[in-house]
Amino acid sequence: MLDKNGIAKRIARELQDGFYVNLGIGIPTLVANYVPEGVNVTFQSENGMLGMGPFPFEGEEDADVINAGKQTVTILPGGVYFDSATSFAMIRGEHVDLTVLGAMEVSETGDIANWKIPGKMVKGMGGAMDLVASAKNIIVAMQHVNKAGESKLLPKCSLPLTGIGCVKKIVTELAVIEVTKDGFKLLERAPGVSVEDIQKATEGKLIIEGEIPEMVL
Amino acid sequence: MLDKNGIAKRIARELQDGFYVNLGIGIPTLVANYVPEGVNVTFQSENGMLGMGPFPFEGEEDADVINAGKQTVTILPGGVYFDSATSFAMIRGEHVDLTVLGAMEVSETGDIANWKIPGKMVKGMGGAMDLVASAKNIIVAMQHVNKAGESKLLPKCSLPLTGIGCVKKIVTELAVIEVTKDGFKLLERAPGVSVEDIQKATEGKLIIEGEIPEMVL
Amino acid sequence: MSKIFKNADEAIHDLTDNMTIILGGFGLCGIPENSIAALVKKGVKGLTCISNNAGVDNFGLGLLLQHHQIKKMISSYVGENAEFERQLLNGELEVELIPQGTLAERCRATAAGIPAFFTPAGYGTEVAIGKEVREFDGKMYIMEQRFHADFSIIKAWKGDTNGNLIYRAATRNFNLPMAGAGKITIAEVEELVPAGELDPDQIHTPGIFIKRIFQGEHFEKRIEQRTVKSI
Amino acid sequence: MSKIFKNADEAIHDLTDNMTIILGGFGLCGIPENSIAALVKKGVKGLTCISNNAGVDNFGLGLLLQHHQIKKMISSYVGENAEFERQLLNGELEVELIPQGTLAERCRATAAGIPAFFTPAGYGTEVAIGKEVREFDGKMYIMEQRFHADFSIIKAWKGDTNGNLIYRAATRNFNLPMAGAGKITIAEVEELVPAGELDPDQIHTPGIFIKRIFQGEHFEKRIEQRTVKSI
Repeated sequence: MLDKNGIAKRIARELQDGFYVNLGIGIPTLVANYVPEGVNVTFQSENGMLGMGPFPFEGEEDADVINAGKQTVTILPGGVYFDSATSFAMIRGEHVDLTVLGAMEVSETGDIANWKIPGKMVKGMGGAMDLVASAKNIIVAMQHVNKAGESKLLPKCSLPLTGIGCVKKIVTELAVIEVTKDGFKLLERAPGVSVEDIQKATEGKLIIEGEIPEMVL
Repeated sequence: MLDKNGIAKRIARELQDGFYVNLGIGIPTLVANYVPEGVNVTFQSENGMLGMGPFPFEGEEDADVINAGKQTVTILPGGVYFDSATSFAMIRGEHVDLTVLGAMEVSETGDIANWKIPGKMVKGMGGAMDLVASAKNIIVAMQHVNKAGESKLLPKCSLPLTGIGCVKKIVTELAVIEVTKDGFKLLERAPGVSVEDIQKATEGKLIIEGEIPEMVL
Repeated sequence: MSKIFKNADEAIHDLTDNMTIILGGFGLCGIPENSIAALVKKGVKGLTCISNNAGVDNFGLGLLLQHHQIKKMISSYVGENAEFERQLLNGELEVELIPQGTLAERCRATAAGIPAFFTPAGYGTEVAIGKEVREFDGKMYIMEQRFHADFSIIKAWKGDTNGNLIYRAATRNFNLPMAGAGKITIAEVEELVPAGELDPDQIHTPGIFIKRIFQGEHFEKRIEQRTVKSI
Repeated sequence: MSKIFKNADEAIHDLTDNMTIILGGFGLCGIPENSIAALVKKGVKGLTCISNNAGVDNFGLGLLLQHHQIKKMISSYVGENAEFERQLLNGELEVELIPQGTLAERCRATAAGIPAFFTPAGYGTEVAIGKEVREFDGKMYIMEQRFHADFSIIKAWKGDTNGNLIYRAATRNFNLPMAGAGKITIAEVEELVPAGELDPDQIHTPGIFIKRIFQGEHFEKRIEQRTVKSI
């Protein structure tokens, strides 16, 4: 079973040299810590930055240099600032190669729900709807089950949707799963996790073909 | 009767302090030479410049600094360069206060034809269709009759249209005419020109109300 | 005709109750602080505010919320704001949430004379309800329309007396696409310089989009999430 | 993965017959001279070229016309070009004329993932024939769609190894909205510098839109209408 950093580490292996990547808040943010050696990726922050770097040292924070999570960050050499319309032109125009974001639920047809729980205060979708509707390649980073122990991989989402038919891959503490036209296809098991464990935690249709390898991190 | 410079001079009296102005090729270009004292206007060139200045001195031409007529020009202090999409955002978004352009024909409902003569090689509409469809305030600068002696102020344009119902005012060598919902309304006579001369040269409905004053240049 | 105003109070002198205003910034980054303070001081009420976020409890648009000056917020993310939540749950405040990219593009479209455009964002979700849907090249899109706003109030780093603007770092965000999106666009700048001092190649927003400009008296530039790394 | 190519020949190595290409510049100002020369040398034929103008008889896109490499031109103004006129009248060349602002906005829309938008330009004219017409706020608009192009070839002043671009003066024109409008966008620059040398606040086109970049060997920068004033 993976911890949050393990999930991030596994997702980082999906990074390819030259990729432009948008990381959502939460586990996705941690992916930046595990970029494989020799792989050069550029992080986009949808508030208007390409080439987002690490947090600044104390005393070097600049109120004008924040990321989409409103955190103080830095910009790397070769980075660039731009406006929000241009930022979403990059996203909508499919110039961003990979989007990693969290989710409350994913359906076996690739629908995603991650912005609203009926009855609870809604904070808003931010850029998530644009990101999921546009990205060629979307990986969801999340826990396999919610705090109540219910599966988050469902036949159909029960929560209000963020986007439909868009999620390509899911990485959880238990497994790597591909969203295919036939349902969730199990690709890899987390270390120490059995196929049965994964099956039990997956409410949507899980396709298990042949031997399922354990993840390499 | 006015010469080309006279037409330009009369149009220049329409300029108001703070106006952003787009001048078409031909007579309209001459308007820049007659900006009234105390009136500050900014010229937009739709290829990407605000604050267009005069032609450069010989030897100071810069191939990267041209106007929409592809002529070498200069930029004034406080001017700015931008791209073509931003340029037409200015035009379409009605941020340009006044457009002055030439025409082959204008109809009494304000339609304009100035880009195409059937049977002749067509060079293209350039930015004219965007300009006429967008500008709050369009003045046409042209000769009252064509080379064949036919009126260019018609009940209906015979040539392919550039835009419909958009021309607000026409300044010719003979007259200043406003386009109203009832037709061409004669506002002013050129020096030495009679109302009868203007009536004779105008095929569209000409509204003559009261005494028609002579232009002040 | 000068675009220069002495301060925020004068720049917003004719901004009145029940108007629709667009405000720049992302979170607290690049917000028109001085204008917001002037709106609080002026006490205009019943405002419809179009802004990516709603500020925090005691800064940014949160100040207008505190004083019950906002009737409706149109945002992509209203964040953590207790007073906002209280007013919303009490029915004192209307909220319309729209995807961030759609918000940016609608602002740009408004300024650019584009009445409507198609975007994939929100297709198949509640955002698409009541909107026209259409397929292009095998993908589904929804039609979004421009805004209609009385004022757009933005913030830049440097501005000149012609209204030309340069933004600094990530403050460009919504300020740039909002320039020209209100009937009147007001820019507050950290430094106002004479026309001619800015390089014409380096100006982000041409002055034609800006009707009023003033130099802000003070910029607090509060940080919402101060995050640092250890040495 | 490096975006840097040695020269124009290598940057266009996989550009083949019958492709649709978008080319930057206004008149002869800011055109990708080196790429055009490489296209002539390579001899690709049957091209559909989307560019504001068609060059002059012996420069710019006029060179491709001379060699009968263009099947169709999509432009706003084809200007004075005798060979163009000859081919057009002979039926050797197709031409589609579209309003300049519509051309710019369609390029921008293509790069920005906007499949269609409404514009007033051309309403009531032959440009509107076959297009959807709609009223917004009492004014009539026509719907225009994005392009589908294999390559976009643009020219900038400075570029860095990440593909970030800065244009000089009025050469920004169509080059900026065309960045990212082709499946592959190639930028030729007068000076290629290492990433980090350009100020992140002053970059006009972020490198994400650019797939290939090279430093041009020679820029003639021919002037179409040399106009001077006397002292």
